[in-house]
Amino acid sequence: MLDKDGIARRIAREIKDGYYVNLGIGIPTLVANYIPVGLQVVLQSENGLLGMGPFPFEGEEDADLINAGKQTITTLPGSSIFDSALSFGMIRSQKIDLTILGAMEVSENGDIANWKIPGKMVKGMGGAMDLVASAKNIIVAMQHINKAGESKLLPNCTLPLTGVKCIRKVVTELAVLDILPEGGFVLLERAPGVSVDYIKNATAGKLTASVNTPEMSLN
Amino acid sequence: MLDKDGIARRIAREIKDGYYVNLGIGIPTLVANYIPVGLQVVLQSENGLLGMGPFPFEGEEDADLINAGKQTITTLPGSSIFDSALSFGMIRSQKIDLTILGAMEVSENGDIANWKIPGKMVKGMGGAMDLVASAKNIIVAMQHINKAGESKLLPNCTLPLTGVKCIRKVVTELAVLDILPEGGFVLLERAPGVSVDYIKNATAGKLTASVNTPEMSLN
Amino acid sequence: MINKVVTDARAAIHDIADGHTLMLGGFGLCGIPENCISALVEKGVKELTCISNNAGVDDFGIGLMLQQRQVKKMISSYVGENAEFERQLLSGELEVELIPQGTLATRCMAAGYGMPAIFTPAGVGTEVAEGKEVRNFNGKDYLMEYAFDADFALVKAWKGDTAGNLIFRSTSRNFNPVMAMAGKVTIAEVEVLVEAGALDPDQIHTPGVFVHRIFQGSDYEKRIEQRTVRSKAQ
Amino acid sequence: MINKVVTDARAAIHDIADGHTLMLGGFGLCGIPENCISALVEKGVKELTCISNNAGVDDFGIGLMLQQRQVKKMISSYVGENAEFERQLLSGELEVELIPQGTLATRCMAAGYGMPAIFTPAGVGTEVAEGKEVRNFNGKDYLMEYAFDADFALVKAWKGDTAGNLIFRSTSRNFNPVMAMAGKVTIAEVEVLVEAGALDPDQIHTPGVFVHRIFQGSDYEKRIEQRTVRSKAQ
Repeated sequence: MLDKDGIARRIAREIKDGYYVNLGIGIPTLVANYIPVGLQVVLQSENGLLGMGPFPFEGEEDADLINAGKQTITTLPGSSIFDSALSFGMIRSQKIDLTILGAMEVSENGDIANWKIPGKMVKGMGGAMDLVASAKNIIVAMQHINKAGESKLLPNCTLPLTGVKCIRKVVTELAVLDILPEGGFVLLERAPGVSVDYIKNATAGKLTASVNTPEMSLN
Repeated sequence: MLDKDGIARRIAREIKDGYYVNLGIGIPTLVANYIPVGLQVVLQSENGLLGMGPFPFEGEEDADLINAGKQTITTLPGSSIFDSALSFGMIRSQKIDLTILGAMEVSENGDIANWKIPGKMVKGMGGAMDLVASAKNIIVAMQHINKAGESKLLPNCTLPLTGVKCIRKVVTELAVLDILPEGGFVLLERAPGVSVDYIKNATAGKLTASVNTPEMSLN
Repeated sequence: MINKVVTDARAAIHDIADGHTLMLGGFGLCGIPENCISALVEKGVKELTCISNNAGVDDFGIGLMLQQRQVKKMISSYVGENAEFERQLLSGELEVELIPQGTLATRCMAAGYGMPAIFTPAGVGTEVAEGKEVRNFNGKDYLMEYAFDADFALVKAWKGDTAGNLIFRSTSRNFNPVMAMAGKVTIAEVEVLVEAGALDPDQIHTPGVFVHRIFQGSDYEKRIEQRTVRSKAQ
Repeated sequence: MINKVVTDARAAIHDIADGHTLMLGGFGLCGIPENCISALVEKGVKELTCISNNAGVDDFGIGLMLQQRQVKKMISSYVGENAEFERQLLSGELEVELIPQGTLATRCMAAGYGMPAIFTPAGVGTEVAEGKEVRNFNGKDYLMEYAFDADFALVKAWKGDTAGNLIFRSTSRNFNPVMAMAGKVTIAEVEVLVEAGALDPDQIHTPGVFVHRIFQGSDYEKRIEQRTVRSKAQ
């Protein structure tokens, strides 16, 4: 079973040379720590920055320089700053090669819910609805099962949707899965030490899983 | 009867303190020479400049700094440069207080034609269609009669239109005229030495003209 | 040039009245018009509709206006990190319209660019789409979203000149330029106000034509929401 | 960062082929991609559709491509000052679509911003409106105009860096930034090419993400169309 860093590490392997990548809040943010050395990759922060660098050194924080998670960050040589309209312009016009974001639920037909729990939590969708509606390549980083042990990979989402039929790949603490265009999860890789049966039990949505599903490599 | 500079001089008197003004090609360009001293006025050039200054001194021309008429110009303290989309954004959102442009024909209901003579001339509309469709305050600078002695202030335009029901004020070599919202020219001022009857004869469109119409002052 | 300078925030907001719709720049607490918000709190105008990506935190930014119950309705994309906000929302004291962040930015842009409506795929098939026109272009569905109609836009820039030209610094730019273009009246507060001519025309982010009033603000706190650092030892 | 540098214009345009749709930046002869145009003339690609505010003059700019009969269709707002153009137009050799300048700019912007269509009042009631959807918002009629779909955008900037970031100089900016955002493949030629990091992130006009190929051009003529001056005696 993977911890959060494990999920981030596995997702980082999906990043290819020359990619512009948008990382959502939470586990996706951790992905930045595992991008393979030597790849030319640019991180976009939808509040208006291309070329997000690491956190600043202590004492060098700049209140004017934050990422979409409101964290103090830095720029890199070649960074550019722009306004929010242009930022979502480049998202809508699909200039971002890969979008990685978290989810509370994903359905077998690629729907995603991650912005609202009626009566309980309404933080808002932020940029997530724009991202899932526009991105050509989205990976969801999420927990396979919730604290009550219930699956979050469902036949249909129960929470208000963020986007419909937009998710094609999910990485959880248990597995890497594709979602077929015609619907249905497909098990691609098992987390180290996790059995196919365990993943089947943890997946409420329709799942195709070969008994020979390989264990993932994280290197 | 006014010459081109006279028309420009009369139009300049319509410019108020604090105005952003767009000047079209031809007579309107001359208006810049007659803006009363002491007024805070900013000229917009739709190719992407606010704060158009005078022509450069000989030898100081900059190929990168031109106006919408492709003339070399200068900037002024407080000028700003922007792209063509933003330029027409500010035009559409009515940030320009006054637009002055030329016309080949104007009709009694405020239609204007100034971009095409079928079979003869097709230079294109440039920014004129955007300007007349969006501007809240347009003054047309034009000749009242053509070289053949025919009126260019018509019941209906005969040439392809640039905009419909958008012109409210016309200044010609003979007169200053309003166009009523319900249609019809109204004579406001006569050019020096021009009689009301002469203007009536030169105006093919419906014209309301008082025998007491004052002669214009150009100071 | 046309001089847009007013003395201070109080003078700049003098005609903002109960019931007005305001746009407020900023992302989180980054690039918010601190001086204008203070002046609005002092003035005590009420029943405001605020268009702003976020709603501040409990004791800073728009949170200060929420404390005073000055806000009738918030139009935002993300409103976490604000307990008083959550209380007013759950109790029904505060009306909230949550919309996608890109839709928020683009509806501002539409107003500034004189476009009555825009099309975006964000929110198709979700509750955001309820009651909205859906239109298919090239096989993809889009929502038609209307340009905002705001009485005032309050923005914060780094530098500005007397002609109203603005330059923003780093990611404090965010929503400020698009809102600056979108207000019926736009008020800009800047950290540094200079004479017209001191800024390079090529580097202006917001041309002065969009700015109706400008003043040099004071006592900027520029509070950091999430101070994340690495140690030099690393 | 991602390195976007190619050696020269010839390498940059290597895959532009007969029948492609190109956007070309510039207003008149100001800010046109001189090197790319020369390379296109040398390559001799034909049947091109060119989206450009103007069509150059007889012996410079897009006029050079017209001389070689490389252009099937021009989409422009103003095409005066070009005798060869007029000849091809009147003889029917050249197809021309004249559209309002703001519509041209905004259809580029729409493509860059991922908006399939926009609304503009320009051309309502004129022959430009023929066959187009008219829609009324708040009592005013607007035309719905579609985003452009261009295979390549060829733009000219003053400075650029290896990551594709662009800075334009003075009014040579014009259509270049909006076209840079709108091409499926965007090629930028610059007068000065610098290393990533040499440009201030706050002063970038076109972020590198929009630029696929960049090179430092050579032998810029920057011809002036209307040399207007005043004498120092004045």
